[in-house]
Amino acid sequence: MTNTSAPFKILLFGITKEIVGSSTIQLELSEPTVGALKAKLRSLYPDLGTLNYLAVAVNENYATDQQQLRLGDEIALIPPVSGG
Amino acid sequence: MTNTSAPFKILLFGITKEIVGSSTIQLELSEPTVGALKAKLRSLYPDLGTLNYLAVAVNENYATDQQQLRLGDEIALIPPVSGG
Amino acid sequence: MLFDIQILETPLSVQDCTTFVTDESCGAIDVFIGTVRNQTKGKKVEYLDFEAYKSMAIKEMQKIAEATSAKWPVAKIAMHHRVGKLKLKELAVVIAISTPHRQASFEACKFCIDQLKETVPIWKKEVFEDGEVWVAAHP
Amino acid sequence: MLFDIQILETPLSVQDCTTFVTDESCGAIDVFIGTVRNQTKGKKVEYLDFEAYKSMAIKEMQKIAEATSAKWPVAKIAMHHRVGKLKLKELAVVIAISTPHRQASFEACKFCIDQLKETVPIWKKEVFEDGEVWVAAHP
Repeated sequence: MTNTSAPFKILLFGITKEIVGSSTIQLELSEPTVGALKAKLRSLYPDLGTLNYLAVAVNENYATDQQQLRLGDEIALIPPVSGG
Repeated sequence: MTNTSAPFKILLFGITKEIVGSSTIQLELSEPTVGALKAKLRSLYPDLGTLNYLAVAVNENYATDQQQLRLGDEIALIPPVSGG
Repeated sequence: MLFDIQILETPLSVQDCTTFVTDESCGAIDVFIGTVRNQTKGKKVEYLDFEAYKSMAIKEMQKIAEATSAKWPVAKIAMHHRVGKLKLKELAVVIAISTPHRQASFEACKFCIDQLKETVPIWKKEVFEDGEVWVAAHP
Repeated sequence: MLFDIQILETPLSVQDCTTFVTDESCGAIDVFIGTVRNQTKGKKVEYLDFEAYKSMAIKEMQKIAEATSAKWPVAKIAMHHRVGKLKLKELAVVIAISTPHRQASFEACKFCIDQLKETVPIWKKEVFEDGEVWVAAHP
């Protein structure tokens, strides 16, 4: 990928933190969308594909795959929740 | 009534205590059944007839009108309950 | 002991009830608390006065706890009812039930309070500024 | 303030929640408590470890409280969730809701805990003698 944007920082929790081995990662994305982010993460960390689902939160709200990411957004991976 | 049994003592609570004006009464019954007891009480205290319902407990259990009363039974009038 | 059933003249403790029912085989506790409301049908309530046929009330509450345990996989039930004069916001009844999973805890607790209001010989007098009424006594 | 929503690293207090929601316009409070169970599918649990995306979890809990208030005549809601390592019988979550009448308190409280388990970013790891598992992560 030649046309990269500046890196996005992603917060990781629960099993995603264990799979990636860190509580944050930084990524470059050719296309700054939630869908592209998920695809790139799944290619880098295939074990993410074994989860029941994987959501993304942008600025503390659940985001659709179509949502655009902007620099400075707070981005988080949300694996299946299990509170309560 | 000539063929009376010995007096039965009846416990009164809530509105029945107010209607009768006492927390217990003693009654003689020609026929020692719950139904006869209720009929006699309603004739003595007509305001009991204005209640939504009036149950009788014998030895701390709800009783049917057919139930026989025996000397020494703990008898109580149970007006509509409203706990909780 | 599976059941903690009491009629008390002193303030009820939610903590006592939840501590009693907490059980390591259970993941869920539901607690129902009946409190004194400031009005009935728009009429301002000053206080409530509860009276119980105590020995029979305890027996009827025991029957409810047994019926509940027969219908749901209950570990423990606490059922405390207050008697005497209760001011606004005071606790009249606390029912706590522990079950392995949550759905049963809600169903069992609702069943208990619904039954309690049907069968347990306890009576509530609402006292207003200008009078008083035994609840549910008359049509 | 209608809602008391907290994520805490210290033991939860049922009393704090019920005291917060007690309201003189209400006759009913329902409380749901999630506690640590000693087993999952027959496997012995040693302890649970809860992790939260705290800022978002608070926002999602707030949304649930608002949705609940829109559906039922709720006076107040307290929703406290614990994080960190929890031993058997400890309290993971407490939800308390006050309403004028009891039926709504049960429905509203059940809705809150059902929603919390669906949307609030909190994760639970079950730790067994011989391993551990993030609950619900995998099919």
